[in-house]
Order: sequence, then C-alpha cells, then structure tokens
Amino acid sequence: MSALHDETTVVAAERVSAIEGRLTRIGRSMATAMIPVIGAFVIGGLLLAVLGRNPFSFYGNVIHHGLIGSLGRQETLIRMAPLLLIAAGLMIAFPAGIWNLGTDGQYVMGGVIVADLGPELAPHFSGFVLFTTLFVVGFAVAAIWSLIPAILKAWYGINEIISTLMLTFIGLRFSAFLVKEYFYDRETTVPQTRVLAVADRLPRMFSSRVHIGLVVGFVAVIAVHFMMRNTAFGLRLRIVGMNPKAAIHAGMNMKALTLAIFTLSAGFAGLAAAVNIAGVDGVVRAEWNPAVGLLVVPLVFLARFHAASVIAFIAAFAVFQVGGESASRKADIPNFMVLFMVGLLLVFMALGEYMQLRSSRKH
Amino acid sequence: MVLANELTPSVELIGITKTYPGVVANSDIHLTLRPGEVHSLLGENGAGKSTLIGILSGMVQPDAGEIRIKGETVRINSPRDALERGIGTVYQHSLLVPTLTVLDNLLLGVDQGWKLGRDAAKARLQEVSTLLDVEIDPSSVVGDLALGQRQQVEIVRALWRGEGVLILDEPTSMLTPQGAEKLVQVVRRLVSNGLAVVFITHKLNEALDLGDRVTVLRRGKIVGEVTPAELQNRSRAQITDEVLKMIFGEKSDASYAAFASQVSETADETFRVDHLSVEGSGPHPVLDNVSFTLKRGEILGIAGIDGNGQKELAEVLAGQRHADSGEIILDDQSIQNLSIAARQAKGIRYVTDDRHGEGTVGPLSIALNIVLKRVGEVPFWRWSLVRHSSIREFARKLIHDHDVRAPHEEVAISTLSGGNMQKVILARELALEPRVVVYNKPTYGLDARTTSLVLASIADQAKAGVTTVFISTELSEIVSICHRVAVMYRGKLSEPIMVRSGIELKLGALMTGSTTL
Amino acid sequence: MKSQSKKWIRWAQFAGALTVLGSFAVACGSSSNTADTTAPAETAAPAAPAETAAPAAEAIVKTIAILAPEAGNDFGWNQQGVDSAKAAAAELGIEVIVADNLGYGDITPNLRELADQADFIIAHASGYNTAAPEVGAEFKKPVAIVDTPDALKAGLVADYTASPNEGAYLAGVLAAKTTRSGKLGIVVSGEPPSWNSQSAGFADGAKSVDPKIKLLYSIIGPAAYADAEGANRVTKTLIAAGADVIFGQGDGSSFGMLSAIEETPAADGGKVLFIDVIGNKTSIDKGFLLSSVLWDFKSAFVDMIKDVNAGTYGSRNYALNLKNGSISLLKTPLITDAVWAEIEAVKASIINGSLVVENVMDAAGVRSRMSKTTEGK
Amino acid sequence: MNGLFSEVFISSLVSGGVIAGIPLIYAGLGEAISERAGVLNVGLEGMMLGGAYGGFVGALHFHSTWFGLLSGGLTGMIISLFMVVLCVRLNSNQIVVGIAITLGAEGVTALLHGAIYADTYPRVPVVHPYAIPFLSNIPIIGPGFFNHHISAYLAVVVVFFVSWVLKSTGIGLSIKAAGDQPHALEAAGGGVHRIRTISVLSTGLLAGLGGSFIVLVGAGLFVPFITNGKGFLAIVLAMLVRGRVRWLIVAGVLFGMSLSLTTALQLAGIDVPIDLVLMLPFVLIIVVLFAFGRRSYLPAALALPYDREQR
Repeated sequence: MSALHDETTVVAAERVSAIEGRLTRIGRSMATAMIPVIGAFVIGGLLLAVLGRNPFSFYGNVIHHGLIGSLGRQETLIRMAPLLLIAAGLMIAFPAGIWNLGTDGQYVMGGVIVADLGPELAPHFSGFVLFTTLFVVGFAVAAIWSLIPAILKAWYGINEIISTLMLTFIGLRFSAFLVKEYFYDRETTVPQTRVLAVADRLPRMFSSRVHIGLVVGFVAVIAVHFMMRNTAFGLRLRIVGMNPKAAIHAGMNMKALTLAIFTLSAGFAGLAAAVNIAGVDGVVRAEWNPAVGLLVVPLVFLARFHAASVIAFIAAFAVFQVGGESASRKADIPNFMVLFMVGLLLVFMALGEYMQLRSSRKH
Repeated sequence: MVLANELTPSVELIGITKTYPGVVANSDIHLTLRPGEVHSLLGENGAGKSTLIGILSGMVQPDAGEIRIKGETVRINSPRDALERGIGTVYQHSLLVPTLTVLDNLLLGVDQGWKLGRDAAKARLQEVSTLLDVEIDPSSVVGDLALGQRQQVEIVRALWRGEGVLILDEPTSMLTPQGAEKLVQVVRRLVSNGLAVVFITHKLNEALDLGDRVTVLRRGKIVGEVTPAELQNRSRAQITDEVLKMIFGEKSDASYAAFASQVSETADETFRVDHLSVEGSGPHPVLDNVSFTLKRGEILGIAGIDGNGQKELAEVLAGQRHADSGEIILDDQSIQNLSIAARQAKGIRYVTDDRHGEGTVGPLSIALNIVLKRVGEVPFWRWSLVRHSSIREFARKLIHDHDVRAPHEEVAISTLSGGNMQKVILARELALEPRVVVYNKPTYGLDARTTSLVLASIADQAKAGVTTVFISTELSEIVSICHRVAVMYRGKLSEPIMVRSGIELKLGALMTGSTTL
Repeated sequence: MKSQSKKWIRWAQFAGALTVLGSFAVACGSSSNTADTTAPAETAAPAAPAETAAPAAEAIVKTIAILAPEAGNDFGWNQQGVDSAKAAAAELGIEVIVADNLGYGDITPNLRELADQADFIIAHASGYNTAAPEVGAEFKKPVAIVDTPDALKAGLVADYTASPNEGAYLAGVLAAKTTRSGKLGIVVSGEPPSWNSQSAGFADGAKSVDPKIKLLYSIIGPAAYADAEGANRVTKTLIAAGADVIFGQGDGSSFGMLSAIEETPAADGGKVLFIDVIGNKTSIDKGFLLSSVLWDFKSAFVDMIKDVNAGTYGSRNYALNLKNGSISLLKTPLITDAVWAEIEAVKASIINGSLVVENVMDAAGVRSRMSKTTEGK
Repeated sequence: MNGLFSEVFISSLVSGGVIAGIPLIYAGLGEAISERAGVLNVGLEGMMLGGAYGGFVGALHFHSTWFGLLSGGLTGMIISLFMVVLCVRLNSNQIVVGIAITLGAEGVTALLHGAIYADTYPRVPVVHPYAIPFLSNIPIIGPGFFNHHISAYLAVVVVFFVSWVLKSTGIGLSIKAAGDQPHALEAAGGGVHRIRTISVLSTGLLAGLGGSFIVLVGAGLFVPFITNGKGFLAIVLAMLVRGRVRWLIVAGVLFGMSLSLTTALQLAGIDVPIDLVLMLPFVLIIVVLFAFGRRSYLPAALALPYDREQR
C-alpha cells in the first residue's frame, strides 16, 4: 500500500511543478524549435559567406519575400495547400506503421485524371458541384492506384516500401503515357491536357490569390489529427502501427485496415493534386513530376503526427521555399542553395528533436 | 563449504545504488559472491533483482558504489567487460537472435575475428550439452525452437565462457521437474569446480534447496540473509517462516490455497473440441487430432513442455489461428468459422502468454489496454467517438477490483511490472461475462504472491461457472487448481485424468514422451 | 498529465516558430518593398478581353525577366535563352533579371514575383506556356512563351517558335556527307516537339544525300534529362551498331553523349563525331564536335521588346529560322570547305523557298523515318 | 540475327547493361549491410551523389580512375558520418536524416559543380577495360560480360566478400544480430553502436563507390543530379534480395539489362509508346517481388534506434 501512496505523492508533486514550470516550458519549447533553425542558418550562412554573399541580407530576403511581403506570403499560403493534404495522408499511414513512400506517384495519377476531367466537366457544372466532383475523383483515383501495394501487402505480405517506390516510377511513366495517348490537347504542340480555364478554378479568398484549397488543407490535417486521436477507427490504426500482433490478438481485421490505410493515405495525395490543379495549375503536362511527397515525409515525422506541428513545419518549409528562390536570385547564386538549406534544416531539426527528448527525459 | 569462505570472494558489491526516475531500484547493496557457493537471491517482482543482475552483467551502470572482482576494484562498463571478467548470465527473457542458428548464437560476441571457429564450437557445444544432459541441434534456427529449448541454449551460452560467476535469472521457470532436477545437478557440479553461482528466483523452496546462502531483497534493499550455517542447523519450517517475512514484510500469505472445488455432476457440457488438427512444416503435426469436452465451471489443465502445441491450441480456440480440420463447439453450436471478434462476443476469452508481444500495446494507457478488444463499442465509444470518461471509469473499477498497482489509469502500460500487466490482462478478459477462458501460462514470470492471486481469481471465476482451459508448464499450479489434467506432447493431447495428489511424476513422464499417452 | 504537457510543447512550438520567424523578418526586412503590395484583387478575375488589357501607351520596357527551367550555363537551351536575353537587354540598354533552375513544377510564385518586378516576361520553357499567360493577364504584363503559336493575345501574349527542322536538315546533310559507315545515330533524352522536329529534319536531310542511309534512333531511358550515364550507354550502343556520327539532343545528358564519343572509336577505328543542338560546346570540345544547330533568340527578344514599346505586342509571333539567321549551323574546323559550300547551297535553297523542309512535331512521325535494326543490310 | 543486330551491337547492349547495373550492385550491397544491422539508410541517394562528385573531383585532380574511386568511396563514407552521428549515436529518425542527406547532397554537389566546373564540363580520364582471358572470347556474351574496367569485377568480388563476412565471420554474426535482436548482441558482449557504425560507414563507402562508378565508368563526367534516383532503386534491390547479398549481382545486372532492352526494343522498331517501354524495368521489379518476394523478410529492429537501458 505504501508504494502506491508514494507514487501518488510523486504525481501530486509533478502536478505542482508542472504548473510552476509551464512558463519555462514554453520558453524551452520555443528555444528547441528555434535552435535548429538558428543552427542551420549559421552553417548555411558560413557557406554563403564563403561564396562571397551577405548571409544577413540573404536570410532577410527569404523572410521578407516568403513571409512578410504580401506577394510572396500569398504564394507561401498557396504552396502550403497541397503539402498539407499530402501530410494529412501521411499522418494516417505512418502512425499505422505503413511506409507509404509512393505519394508522388499517387499525386500524379490523381492529378492527371482530374486534369483531363476538369475541362470536360467545367462547361456543364460549376462551383461546388464541379470542385466536389474533382476532389472526389482525385481522391478516388489515387486510392485505387494504391490498391496495388495495399493488396500486395495485405494478402501477400509484400513490403510496401519497395512496392510504393516502384509504383511511383511506374505512375510517372503511366501518366505520361495517358497524357500523350489519350488526354493530349491536340491544339497544343506540347503534350499536355486541356486547360481548366482560369474562370473555372477554385474560388479565391479575402480578395487575395489564395484559393480555398488552403482551407481544405487545414481542415484535412486537423480532421485527420482528430480522427487518429479521438475515434475508434483512429485508435485501431494506431494499434496496428504500434503492435500489429496485439491488433490481431484483439480481433481486428488486418486486411480491411491495411486497405483502409493505403486508400486513405493515397487518397489525400490524390486530393492534393486535385486541389492544386483546380486551384493553380489547371493543366498537366506529360513528364509532370512535382516530387513534393518526399519532402513532406520528414516534416510529418518531425512533427510526430501532431496537427499543430505539421502546420508549423509546412508553413516554415513553404516560407523557405518561396522566399529562398527569390533570395537566391537576389544574391545571384543558384537556387540549389535552397535545397541545401532544406537538407541542413532537417538535419538540425533531427538534432533538435534529440535535444528535446533528452531534456524531457531529464525533467 | 568452510573452505570456500576463506578464499578471496569472486565478486564483492559494495554500496551499490541505482535510481531510475521516480524509483530507487537498488539502494546501498552489499553482496559477496564466494567461489564454490550457490547464492540465492530472493525477492518479489520489482524488489530490484533484475537491476542488480543488470549491474553485474554490465547492462546497467550503477549511480554509486563499488564492484570488486577477486579483490580488485573494477568498472563493468558493458556486458563485454562482464564476460571478459568471467561473469556469465542467463537472462529471464530470451536474449538470443531468433534468425541465427544455435551455434551462431553461441559464437556471437565470442569470436570477434575473421573466420569463425565453427568446428571447435560444435565440439564445445557437445561437451556442454552432455554436462547439462540436454540435446541441442547446433544447426537449428533459434526462432524455430520452443521457449524451453531456447532457455537451454541460454544456459549453454552462459556456461560457455562462465569461468568465474554464473548468474541464473529464474532458470527453472520453464523446465520440467526432471529438467529442473538436472539443472540442480549441473549447478552442483559447477560449484564443486569452484564457480560462484547466483540463483535468482521468487520460489522459496528452490532458493532454499539449491542455495548455500540466501539473500532477500525488498524494495531495492537487502533485508536479510540466511547463512550456510543457519541453513544447515535450523529447521526448514523455521527458516521458511522467517524468509517469508523478509520477502513480504510482516504479513505473509504466499502459500497456495487449495483452490479446487468439485464440479457439479449435473453441470452441462458447454464446450467441446473435436478432432482439431493443424499441419506443420516439421516432422509431426502442430496439432494432432485434439479432442476434449468440458462442463460448465470445469478447469482443464493442459501440461507439457513448451513448444508441444499448447500455444497453437490456445490460438486455434481464440480464432487467431486457422485449423485444418476439426470443430469447436460452444453450447451445441459450432464456432469454428467465427472471427476472433465474434468469438469474443460469445464469451470466449484468451489470456495470452505473450504479454508484451501481443497482450498489450506498450505505449497506450492502462485504460485503453483494458478496452483493447472493445474498440468502438458502446459505452466506451459513441458515434465512433471516444468517451474517455467512460473508459477511465471502467478502467478504474477494474484496476481496483483486480488490485492493479499503478499510479493511475492513464499511465502507459509498458511502465507496469509483469505482474501488474498480467492483472490488467486478466481484468480485461474476465470483465463482461466470460463463458470460456483459455489461459496460456498466466503466471509466467510472476512472483509468488501475484501467482497466488492470479490462481485464486481463476478458481473463483470457475466457481462462478466459467469453463476454463488452463495451459501451464508449472505442475504445482495445475495440481492446485485444476479438476482434470491432460498432457500435450508433439501436438497430441492425452486423455484427461482427474487431478489427485502425487500425480506430478506421472505427468512429468508424459511430458517428456517417455511413457505412452 | 504527460500528454497534456506534450500538447503544450507542440502548440508552443507552432506559436514560437511563427513569432520568432516574424520578428526575425521585421528585423531583417525593414526596408520594405512597396511593390509587394501591388497585384490588386480584381486582377484575380479571369483574364479580361485582350483589347481592354492592352497596357497604357507610355509603358516603356525598362526591365525584362527570363525564366528558365535549368541552369543558365548548360551550353544548351537555357544558356542560349539567358545569353540572348542579356544580349537583347544590352542592345536596348535595359535591365534583365535572370531566374534559372526553376524546374518544371509549380512556377507561379516565381512568375508573380518577376511579373511584379519586370515589364516584360520571357517564359523560356514549353512547360510554362499555361501558367505564364495567366500570370501575365493577372498583372497586365506582356509575356513571351514558346511552342504555343495559337496563344497570341494582343498586348499580353506572343510566342516565339523555332523552326529548327531547317537547321537540323542542314546537319543531316552534313552528317551524311561525313559518315564513313553510312549509319547515323540520333540520341534524345525525351520527345518534346522541338526535338521531334529536329530529329525528323535531320533524318530528311541525311536521306536527301543518301536515301539508303541508316538512321538509328533511341531515347535514353526512364530518367533521361540529367541522365549523363544513360546517354553515355545509349550512345556507345549506337556506335557499336555502326554509327559514326551522332546527332544528340539532351540537356545534362548531352555531356554524357560527348564523353561516350570521346571514349569510343567507330567500327572502322576512326573518330566518331558529334552534332549538338541549340548551344555551342566549342569551348569544351576535344576535337569531336562536328557541328551544332545553333539557336539564337536575341533578335526575337529584341523585336518583342520593341513591339511592346510600340504597343503592337501580341499581334504576331516570332520565328527563329534560317532566313533571319537565328537558326544556323555551327562551322567547325572538322568541316571541309567543300562540304560547307554544299551546305551553304542547300541553305540558300531553303531560304529562297525552293526547298521546303517538312516540320514534324509528333513522335510517330519521327519514328517512321528511322531505320529498324531488324531490317536487312 | 540479321541486320543491325550484329555481334558487336549485342555485346554493346550487354556491356551497357552491366555498366548500368554495377552502381546498383555497389550501393545495393551497402544498403543490404546497413539494413542487416538495423539501419534503414534512405540517404543512399545522397551518399551516391556525394560519391559521384567526390570521385569526379578525385579523378580529375589525380588524373586517375583509381584515385577517383578512392576519393568517391571516401566522400560517401564522410557523408555517412551524418547518419552515424545522428541515427546510430543520437537515435534520430532514420527516414528524416536520410532524406535530409539526400536533399543536402543534391544541393551541395549542384552548387559546387555550378561554381567550379560548369564552364568547362571537364571529362574524367578514359577507363581502360580489362578483358578476362578465355571468358571474354565466348561469342556474343563474352565481350559484354567480361571486358570491363577492373572496378566492375571488383563489385562482384566485394559482393562475395561481404556474403562471406556475413555468413562466416564474427563481425557478420554481429551485424545480423544488431539488426534482429540488438539486445542479444549487447548481452553477448558485442557493441551494437560499434557494429552499426561500421555497417553505416561501409554503406557510405560502397554507395560512394557506386556513385563514382557512374561518373568514372558510366558517364565519363559529372552533371548535377547524375544519380537520378538510382539510390532509391538500390534500396529496393537490397530489400528485394532479402539479405542474400549474392543475388544482388543478378538483380543489378538484370535491371541494367532491362535498361538496355529498352534501347534494343526501340532500335528494333517495336511500335509501342515509349513510356510503356520505359516502364518495363520497374514493372519487372514488381513482378519479381510478387513471384519471389512474398513475406519478404526484414530485420526485426530495422529503423529502430538502439538504447541499451531500454527494453
């Protein structure tokens, strides 16, 4: 009995110290969020200095264009929409222990069908009906495409890292084939689909250029977050991810769950493509491969599948991408600098995660 | 024995202290291991035995204190250091690589050079297994071995280079009575060759039988010692009584009650298993025509050495494994084709032996583990949305009813000790109207008191009308609570016989296949 | 308890990241650029009819911007575009903003930023031909696009399209007159229309000299555009099949072709020669560069800017061809004067219209012109 | 065999396939080692690319293919140090660090190449093939398979060597234990961190060799992003062979051959849209996976960090 008593006192003490430490905790977590950024900026700054550029004006330009200036900030927000949707899908797959590394293929497959369908439907439907249809189609096509690795995994135990990576390569080729053979707009010389007219694109918000796809992205990430944490389905997925044997032991239908994980995860990638095509691109060319999925993967991991962190990281990433290209141009260095800086940031964020873990273990 | 005391101690621990966040695992431990002596360490789960072994074997670093080996102060920074200084350990949980062969497991870490000396190793294995009187195929893959066989390999490995000190962490828990007797002989032979043996157990009789000296740990501290002189000169009953007090504090209630009661002659037959078979990849079937019939409230014990098909039988009954032929009948209805979930709904429950592997989801809270098999069900979920308050309330009640020692229901289940984890599993399976419960080694790794609690709760359930299949390797447990017992050997189940006293030796013979069924 | 505090950390991280990024930005970027606040909302509406969207008469181009998908020093498409834009700007005494390495993904952020900063946009990739006019309409800025002649829109959009088939035809003539084995290789990294046009032109030119000449055609492989290794492999394969002149079209991969040619002798033990496209690799050549179909965009760009200034932009497209000198064949020391004279003659007949080179843009048309390895000798 | 399908042409196709396959064998072997030790190395692409650049610079500087291979291998190894420090020592997420390494390497090599070599595009020294006596005289396939630079044969030798190490040596046992049951390795007196460090460094070395082979033997020069996803392909091949590393030789060469096959099909005038032809190599992998790769085995502790005191 006394052992139990001891433990309750410890808990009570923890509670008190938790309230006391809340302020310092906020400070600390802000610091842990910023240290990696500062670290990456310092190393990147050194490289810039070696190349004879002023690091301060470079970073100033990144932030200024990516975050502050209205022109760039809008682009940052627009860029975030598909990234958030892809992240929503990964927030389902990764906690469930499914390594869906094929979002790029799923994105392109969803996108190519939506791009063909959009101009087809636009004259007959408009607004809500049109976009809902396109979103559903994008989601569904990518989900169907992902049935291949899903079935290979659920019925034949075939590792999904291999199958999803391969299906990305295949999907890119297959979509090029579709564009060239079936969806080719014969009025253009370059193989591409017909263009969804600017008037038929997603509505924009608050008299800016930011289309409502951003809202769809935010809603998706938060909804997935809520689903994973508060619904029976989400708990089942997490159990499958944490301990598949326990899931079997508890009587869960592994095949059905595996199919659900793949289709949902891929579906969001398809939805991301649909949003971007209906909101920004309006068209898909043969050989189209925006290759955004692989960039979202580390962000989702670093955010530990938490909606707030996912949104924060994707925002920071988009700021960096949009601002970085502009800043590179102003500094007259190749924009490969952005790629390098993103790599650096990720390395430092991984380091920061380690520091955070260590400090939470200590306290 | 007198001579041994005059020699330099093999190992001396002086003032060893180790704390984990919130727990003092070892506090100011002083312990001396002498060559030629078996030193029994007794204590409940969580008394700090495992940490002490960890420190000796180099897996855990102490916060304070000193270790002397043969009089020389040393630091044991890693298991490698320990092994090089002649301290070999048989761990309670298997620490073998499942994908490697027996021989490669034995060579692991020993042979750091280029070419492995496999031939020499085979010879050495032959030597050691003759010494132990066990038969081990060097080329079989460890993952294919039964748990009991794996433990034999571990003992071989510890003896492999155990020149100075051999630590055995509950080594008999999976052996047959005959096997345990053999181990005793081996240990005797080893100490007569001048080894110091540390024997960790929570079984009082074993500790007293085998140990030349007994030290008792409670809550990380040494609370008492029985010297060789005392062991020789005082009566067993007296010592037992004293040691029990040391282990549990003043009140001692660890002796097994006689749980079994008679099953009513008129009780209906509720559960029938007909000619179940599962084919295997090995030479004989995994399950070979297994049949039995149980009355309401009856407890059938299934004895046998690990790996003879008991686990598979349990899994087939639970619906986790597909049977190639045969039928399972509950209340005159076949449940053969029902899913796991549907069987659960009908009151079939399975208490797995693999607590960490499949019984629980470590990072989840106790509360969620309690509703693990009811995810999505009302009242814990409504409209598919989780209702934490309802889950917590339910969990708190079960935690209280089953005396689970945990700070609260929201802590991760992985932070619980094995015994408390098992109580959570029992609470989960026995809640909400069980009809037939299949237990697979429910007391494995638990201390005497928890074992006794678990057995009592199984017996109580049976009295309340729950039909029970009780799989165990511990004959004493089977004898204490079962009405009938059958033995599994190579997938075949013997005809169940009524439990009576003195049945153990006969069962032991059946378990090793030395008598026909 | 524990999860509560974790939640805190997550949201605090979110808030912290944004706040600190923000304050950092204020500190660094206080020299706020007012131009950023342009782009009024009403431009978000669909492109207005061309006649009303025409820029005001006083709009004189002071700054131009060029957007290129890959590095501006690639000895090819991107470098020619960038260099031509610089030369055009220098000639007219105006500013030029170069944005290269932009890739083929979402180009709109860069387009909008440049549309904001420059008075005239050159979207130097066929992949930009949808986004650029849209952004141009949004900002009421004239843009130039490639390979899309139908997109003409007064004051806003015009196209510059090359007729490289004519230049490639000359290259084909040159190759046919140079080959010893009677087999020519064509290696491409993809099948965009302009390359199809050159492949077909090359084939027709070669066949005009020798109808029985063998043409071996291969696309590199799955990852073609920067696949120098694949280019090297395919080029060597074609050399093994007997080709001793290689007509190569590929961005980064064309360097792999060049190195394969340098390493591998032809079947007769002699040199294999390389005919490049678009750019001029003379400065890095080791004596294997036979020629190149050079594209020069400068005059087109100059004409465009002048038209913008005159208010007539969008009424016509701009052509690169032999006649106006923006397509030409590179003369290297490997070409004898006699052969060069013959080529000049063919060129003259193309320019005066007596010889018409068919412009084939589709892959099937290209393939129909090529030899099959299964055909008998 | 009439027409252009001459013997020289076919052996060139074979030879090209082999050269395309060798980098996959090197890098795949590296990945197989680190996966066996429990580290999922998604940074393979970055290590190959770094190795490609390092090999390029080394070969140019020392005018020697062998120095190029050496410096390429070393560069790969240095890049793998990131993985060692962050993932093996500090237990960071292996996927995050792997992708970071790939992106960083892409950025750095492109920047450096742009700054230093983009005006001259220098070519590395020409490699001299070594024809294996007798074997290279076999008609048709002989010259294709047995007339290569020695570093190509070296790949095969290294595969057999690693296969032997994994099977018959103490370090091999330790590597397998580190991936399957790291606590058992520790209990047996081996150091999990030490073994994983050695494994990841070997991965870096081999990936670097593979990358420099692409530049030195395959392409003859460096261009940005020259590895073009080969690192990811190598990861797939390593998983495909499931620890039986000798099959990597078959897998690598088969994949290379399927690339050559796409060229051959085009030249043979098979009238199929090119995108479908170029899909072939990847479809092939899926088919192989389906036919042989069922229940594919992966080490139990793959991608899990190791912490001695946590079980």
